[in-house]
Amino acid sequence: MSDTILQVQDLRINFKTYAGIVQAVRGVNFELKAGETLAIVGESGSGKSVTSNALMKLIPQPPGIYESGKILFNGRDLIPLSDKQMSKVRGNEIAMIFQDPMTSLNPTMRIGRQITEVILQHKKISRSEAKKRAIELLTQVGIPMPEKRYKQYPHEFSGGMRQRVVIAIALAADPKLLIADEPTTALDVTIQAQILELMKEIQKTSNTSIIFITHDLGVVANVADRVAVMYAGQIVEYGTVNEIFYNPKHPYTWGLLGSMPDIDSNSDELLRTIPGSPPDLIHPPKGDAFAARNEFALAIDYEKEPPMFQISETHFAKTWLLHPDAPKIPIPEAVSKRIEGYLAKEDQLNV
Amino acid sequence: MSQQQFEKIDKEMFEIVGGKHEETEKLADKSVSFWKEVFLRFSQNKLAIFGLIALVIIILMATFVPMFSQFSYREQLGLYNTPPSSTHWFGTDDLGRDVFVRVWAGARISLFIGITAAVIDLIIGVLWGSISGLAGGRVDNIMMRIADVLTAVPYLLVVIVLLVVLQPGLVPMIIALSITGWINMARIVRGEVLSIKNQEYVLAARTLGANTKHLIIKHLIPNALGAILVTMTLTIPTAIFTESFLSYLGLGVPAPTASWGTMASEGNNAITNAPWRLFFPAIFISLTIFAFNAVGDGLRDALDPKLRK
Amino acid sequence: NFGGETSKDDDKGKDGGDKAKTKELNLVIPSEPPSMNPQLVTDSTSGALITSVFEGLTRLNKEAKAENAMAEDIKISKNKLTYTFRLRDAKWTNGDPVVAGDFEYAWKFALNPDNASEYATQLYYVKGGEAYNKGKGSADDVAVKAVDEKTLEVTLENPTPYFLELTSFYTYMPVNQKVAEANKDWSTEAGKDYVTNGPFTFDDWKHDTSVTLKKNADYWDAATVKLDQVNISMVEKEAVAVQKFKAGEIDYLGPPYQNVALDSIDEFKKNNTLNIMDVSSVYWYKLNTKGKFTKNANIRKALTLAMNRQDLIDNVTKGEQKPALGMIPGAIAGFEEDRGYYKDNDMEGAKAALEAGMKELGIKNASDIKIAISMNTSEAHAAVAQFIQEGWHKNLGINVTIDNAEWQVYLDKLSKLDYDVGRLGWNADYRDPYTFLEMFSTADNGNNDTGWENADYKALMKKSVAETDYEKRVDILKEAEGIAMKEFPVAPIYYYTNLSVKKESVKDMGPDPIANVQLKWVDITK
Amino acid sequence: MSKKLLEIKNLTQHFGSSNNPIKAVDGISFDIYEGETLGLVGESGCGKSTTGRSIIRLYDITGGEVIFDGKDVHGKKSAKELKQFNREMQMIFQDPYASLNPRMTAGEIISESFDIHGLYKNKKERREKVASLLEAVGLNKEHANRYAHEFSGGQRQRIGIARALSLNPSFIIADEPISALDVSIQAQVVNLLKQLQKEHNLTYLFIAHDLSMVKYISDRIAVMYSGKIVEIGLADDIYHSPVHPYTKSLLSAIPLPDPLSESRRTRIPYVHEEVDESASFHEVSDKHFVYGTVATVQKWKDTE
Amino acid sequence: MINYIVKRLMYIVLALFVIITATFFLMRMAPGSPFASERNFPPQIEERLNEKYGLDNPWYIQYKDYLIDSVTFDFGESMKYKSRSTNDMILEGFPISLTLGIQAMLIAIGLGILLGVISALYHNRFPDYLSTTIAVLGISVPSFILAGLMQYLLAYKLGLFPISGWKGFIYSILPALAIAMSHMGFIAKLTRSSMLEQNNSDYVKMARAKGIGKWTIVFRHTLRNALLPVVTYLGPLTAGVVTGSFIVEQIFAIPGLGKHFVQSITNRDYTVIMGTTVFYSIILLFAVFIVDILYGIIDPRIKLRGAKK
Ligand SMILES: Nc1ncnc2c1ncn2[C@@H]1O[C@H](COP(=O)(O)OP(=O)(O)OP(=O)(O)O)[C@@H](O)[C@H]1O
Ligand SMILES: Nc1ncnc2c1ncn2[C@@H]1O[C@H](COP(=O)(O)OP(=O)(O)OP(=O)(O)O)[C@@H](O)[C@H]1O
Ligand SMILES: [Mg+2]
Ligand SMILES: [Mg+2]
Repeated sequence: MSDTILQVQDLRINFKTYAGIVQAVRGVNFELKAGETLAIVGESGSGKSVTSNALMKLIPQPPGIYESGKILFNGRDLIPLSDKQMSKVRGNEIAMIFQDPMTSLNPTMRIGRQITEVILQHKKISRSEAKKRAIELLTQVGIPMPEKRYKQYPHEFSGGMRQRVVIAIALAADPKLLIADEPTTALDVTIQAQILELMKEIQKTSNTSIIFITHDLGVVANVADRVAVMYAGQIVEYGTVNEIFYNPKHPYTWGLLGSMPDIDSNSDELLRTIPGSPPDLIHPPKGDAFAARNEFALAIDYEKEPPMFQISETHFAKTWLLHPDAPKIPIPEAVSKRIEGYLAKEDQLNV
Repeated sequence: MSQQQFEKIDKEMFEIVGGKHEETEKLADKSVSFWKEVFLRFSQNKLAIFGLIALVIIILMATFVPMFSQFSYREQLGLYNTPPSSTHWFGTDDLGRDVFVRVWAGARISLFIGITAAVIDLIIGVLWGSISGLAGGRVDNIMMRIADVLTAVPYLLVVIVLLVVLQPGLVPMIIALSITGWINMARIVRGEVLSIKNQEYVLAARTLGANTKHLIIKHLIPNALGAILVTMTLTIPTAIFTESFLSYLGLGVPAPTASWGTMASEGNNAITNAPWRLFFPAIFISLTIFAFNAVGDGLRDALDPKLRK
Repeated sequence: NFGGETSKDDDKGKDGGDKAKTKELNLVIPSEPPSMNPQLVTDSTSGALITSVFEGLTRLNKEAKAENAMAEDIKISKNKLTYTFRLRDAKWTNGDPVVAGDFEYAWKFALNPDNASEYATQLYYVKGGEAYNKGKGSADDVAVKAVDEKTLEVTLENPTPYFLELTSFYTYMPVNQKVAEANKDWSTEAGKDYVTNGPFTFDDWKHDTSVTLKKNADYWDAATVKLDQVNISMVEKEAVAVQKFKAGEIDYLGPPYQNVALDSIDEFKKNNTLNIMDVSSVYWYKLNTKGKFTKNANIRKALTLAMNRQDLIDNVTKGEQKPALGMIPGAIAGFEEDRGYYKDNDMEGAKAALEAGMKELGIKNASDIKIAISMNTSEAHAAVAQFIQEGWHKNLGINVTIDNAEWQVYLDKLSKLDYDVGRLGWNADYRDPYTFLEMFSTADNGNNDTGWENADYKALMKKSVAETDYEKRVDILKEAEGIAMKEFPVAPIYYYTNLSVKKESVKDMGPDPIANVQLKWVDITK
Repeated sequence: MSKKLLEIKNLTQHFGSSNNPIKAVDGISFDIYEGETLGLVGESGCGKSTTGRSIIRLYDITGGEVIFDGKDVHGKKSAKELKQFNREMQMIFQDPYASLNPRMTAGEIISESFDIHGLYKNKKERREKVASLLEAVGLNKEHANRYAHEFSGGQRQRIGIARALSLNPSFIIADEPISALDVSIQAQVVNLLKQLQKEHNLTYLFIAHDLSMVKYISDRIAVMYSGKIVEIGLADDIYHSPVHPYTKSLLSAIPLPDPLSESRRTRIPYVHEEVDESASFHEVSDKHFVYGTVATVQKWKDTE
Repeated sequence: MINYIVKRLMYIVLALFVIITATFFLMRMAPGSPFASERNFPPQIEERLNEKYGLDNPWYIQYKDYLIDSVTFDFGESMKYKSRSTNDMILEGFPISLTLGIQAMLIAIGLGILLGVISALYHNRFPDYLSTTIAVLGISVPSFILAGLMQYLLAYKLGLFPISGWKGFIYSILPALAIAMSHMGFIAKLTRSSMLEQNNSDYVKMARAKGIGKWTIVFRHTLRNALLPVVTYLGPLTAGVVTGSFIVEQIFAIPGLGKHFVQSITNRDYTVIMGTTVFYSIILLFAVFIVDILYGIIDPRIKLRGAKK
């Protein structure tokens, strides 16, 4: 659990559109160690999917442009690789689970074939062996009667089963890195839980690293070792899962944690929201992109982009509030109360 | 925290001023509207622009050449089958008429026929296809079988009977072209509609109480426009060639009026002794159709919402 | 499925090896022969084939004169009504002798109304023929009788000077009674039941594809027949036939073996290979004497005069046709000289006639006159029509439109007098001027189509039938022609020519004076 | 208790051939009272959307009855009655991207119903109405001229809501209106729905996966499994004293934004037990019904 | 499924009935008779002819006869080609047209799809422009011009192919090309359009993420899905092509079925008109039917939709 498998350095990705250049990812840095799970959360449109697609070099060019940055996978930079070279990496070393199981599977190809396809592509084994492996995978992801299911088409599967097939495909070639882009959004919680358990188990057995993108903070809490919070194309807070959930520093993270209802929330109160809408990435605002929606915005937020402040060895946040000269703002009550609640429950259990 | 180096920043800068979130809801100054984007996309497609320019030139030539030329399209000059020269740019034909003028006089007929037929086919075909696709079930089955029947009944026979009823000319020609021309369009539109009609925005409109007409006009047609355009650009050549066939049968514009289709089919027999009589009408037919296609493709791409962003 | 066996001799490369000994002729015809039954044939393509494989009592020689063929000897009665033919010893291809009964059977077959032969009229000259065919008489009353195996006796309705020529015509050819009665579909396929008695056998018939004729070794005059085999394929497009000719795939091009395409005439003229021959056919515009404007004889005259026929021929039809200044072609004996009814391209005369006509009709402005030229759909006719249209429009100032229709529709229009000016061609069935004039004798003659009738004309036509002396008949008919050419029910345009090209090596294939091409005479030299 | 607005009796919706049907909805019955929110949760593919769509007549139902405001929804109707019905009942769709026609502006989308129902023919009046609807959902009137693709997901969903509101309905079916949105936007949308409910006394059928959201917004909750409603009751009852094992399994799987407790979570797996013909609803406590046979319900209650 | 097939067969029978009826009445309305000629023969003979072919009966008897003929597939003898049976004419011509048609379809589909795929893969880049140009040329040069040109240049001038006839494979190349080109163009355009749509779909992205090469994705994944609209178009097209092209068969003197469709009408050869029309209709109706079934095979989801209701 120590060697770094992935290093992303100053990744910038733009899209050329008729309205102008969309700066979808604006200087993203992070690292991932073997066997570790990084969760990326953030506003929709904040560049989560673009970042993850970029790791696989799946950004369509045009209109996408790899403006700058490095993606070091096992020390090798992926950006200059050709499509041919990349196809040896894709599916084999880095695999991806897409958001929408309904459309990610080819509707006119049998499930089995869609799985064996990736095995045959990367492993030198016979068809029958590939089939054996595929059925094994189907069993592994918990699909009953895999022999029968092997011959069926995607539309004969329920959403949850389809999502599991997509996961089976991603796992088929034993990748070192698994990127999961909102893999459970369309699923109900029981199936979601099954899938999360499955992913964790696989991670344990084959020491796979996972990048997990989701909106659901509950899921993040469940799977992540580390969390990156993205806003407007940048990582605004980065830390271990406990640091982010129990000691959040960025006002956007506060907003996120605050807007979730709780099983115990009072139905008569309105939920807390982050007011306003995300910035236009064609003309990103000067200074802190979040400033306009931040009730604690400082004057400097409108002038100058904040640097990444380091809070602990593993915890970073990109907000001027962490500047020594800035006023000390406590975590807003709604969030802190909830954290206290959790921690209190924890203490009780520990006693 | 201490290991980080900060440049000097004014203390005042660290005053809390709060958010200005109302402003984020405001419009970005330059919001690109759908149609503007379509236009931008279209104008960046070189082929499409080329097509548009070619079409404009052809239409201008068709309008003005016959008006200002020193020859008329029917005048027999006594120079039979002479090759292109400085006085007769495209040569003369078997009756000693100037091919250049005839090509542009023919352009009028052919363009008119092509475009009118395309528009009529468009209207019938799109309506037929979308009603059939939208209604589904038995209505669909019956409407499509009607299309099959019209394809199967011998067209030539229909035209012959039409000739009995109608005097030759442009109008009967258009009628004849419209009898079967739309079927292809209807089939293709139906296919599109079948997939569009289950889109959520169509369902949404239905929950609002939208009737068939509303659905077709507001939702189905705009979203099937790409396929419609492609098919329409293919209707035009079909119409131009069917025109020559119908004229040959006596339903079209009577001689000596020229059209590209009739000139080309007559020229086809003179391929050895007067190739220019085939070459010029044929090249302009191809060019026009190419131009229509380029424009159609350009529009198709520009209108495709999936290709956008 | 590629129709023919590939192993079979190709059309090309007939110069090679053993082919040099067998003489093969390659030809094309424009379409599938609609019928190969001599009594049912109506078209010239089938007719040409029939004439090659069958033989009648007589056969036309190279000068188109009837010569004895199946008949060895012919006796004609004094009153020129009874013909007695003695048959020579000839065999059918199945070995049966050709007997007089075969003729009687064939002729009566044609006349039998049940068989609905469209050319049965050709046999109306035989006494009782018309009555039987029209259902008013019986077969036994038809005056054709096989007196014995070798003697055929025929009695005619009227003395018919050209009867012997008629007996060479395909409707008069015999068929093998035994075979035909045994298999009524004997003529639908080549093969064992297609029994012939002519210079060639009908060896192979691939429908819509080709026909092969082989020399008939048992033919009585086999010594004269030089060709061993004739391969005839069906090519509908004239332009394609020309290409095949130029590529050497076929040896002869010209009716009835396809036409020399208009657009290639210049080229063949230039290299002097085009054979041009006058034939007894005329291309004319019928004028509807009941039409809104064309009912006026002066208008009709104006239209007839205001045509530049020579220009038309030189530049549009190109086949060195002769401007028609009368109704009867120069190829008919006695009509070689111009009769002087009007001049070609006589604009002065035309304008004067137009003036007169307008006065009679009470029309002020020439442009008020609207005339439609009707024709059946064809590029060649359209070219002629456009030429004349422009001429009338330019010189007479009248409004002329062209109205083309499909053949069937067009014929319908003509017979319903639903037209102003309509084109038609007419060729002689037999070499006699009567054939060009007869149709105008009454308005309801099925071939008249103009509504024109003239008592004097009618009387002259009657008179001519009774006259047996050719010279005298010519005079009578000229007089009749003169009457018609004052009132112009038709505007003659040109007399056809027969255009053909052939390979150097092909001999004696030139059409005879009535434009028949008989394969019997043809030879190939190396 | 307020009056029943919607009564669903033994609603059945089958797809596919009649001899081997897909039983998307397999005989469900429930009522919705005026002014309340009924949450509908369940496994994906269990027939939630189908239920919603059958209620609003997007499908011709296979069997059963849907009675809205005392009238049979699926009965024969004149065009006028139909329109009246459409004005009363509306739907918000799951996918904010797919449910807006990409070739229409927000204004056109919202005013589409006016064209259909011939309302607000006056241009100015119409513009004002559109503006007020936009404002009601937290957008402003400048947005009317933008095309769908120019909005963010949350904004799009708000347009969908404005469209549903444009006819002043009394009942709205919200089919997973928030699934595709991020947390803060989810909150915006849910707040908006609550607020509108208060202002207009709306009744909702709220379909969702996210149980904390459902709990938050609903008065009562129905749990669906494989085409059947297996448990229905007041939100608190369902959450705090679930009876049906599927409900229990569902509740045990809700992830919390609390890493420490998540690391200890134990999920109760659900094994489907076939119930026989005698299965029916049993009231286990006030307004709390569970579907099963007498024996099974008793067994479930005992294991509680 | 069986239910569906039975239902469709009933519609086919119904459609056939309508086609026969319409053709019958059109035939009767068209002026001219099968026996018309320049030279009139006595009315008695015409009566006889009419009697022989049953044309003297009142229209309803004739109509009934045609219906019976069609049911029993016995159309009787041609009125123009004496004593040849209509069935024989069809049976002799059809295998030839079929051979040629299949060849042409193979070329059209193969090349068309290839061009379409290239266009879509290199969208708005040079290969796209090139294949679009080829496709549009195919569409805009009608088969009669193309056939004439190829015959003149490739066969006559260069001697690479025989000029005309039907004696072996080599004879079929040029005509097959001439028939194929315009269909190829249309198929290419349809393929391009639907491939573009597929290329933006998620499963293509997924396939790329699996590390599968561009072309493999095309042939294994996208093509099949993109072919649906093409298949719609292919149904009626195949029916048309395998029953022969009049113009191309005429130019290359091929004894196919195509000319009977036209000549029977110009000759008013009633029996052949009816025979060919019924024959073509059956092929067309079944082709459309097969396409609908194929749809379900190509796209397994469609069974659900087709069976609905
Ligand atoms: N092909 C493209 N062309 C232009 N802009 C694009 C393209 N793809 C993404 N973008 C823009 O990049 C930005 C980031 O998008 P991205 O899909 O990464 O968001 P996300 O964080 O994944 O959001 P969500 O949670 O909604 O999936 C968005 O503003 C989007 O509009
Ligand atoms: N039009 C249709 N034709 C055939 N089957 C259908 C159709 N619509 C839905 N189904 C089937 O009916 C079942 C219920 O579908 P439904 O969409 O109602 O589920 P859901 O509960 O809304 O699921 P999700 O939470 O994934 O949206 C599914 O098995 C689905 O495959
Ligand atoms: Mg995303
Ligand atoms: Mg749903």
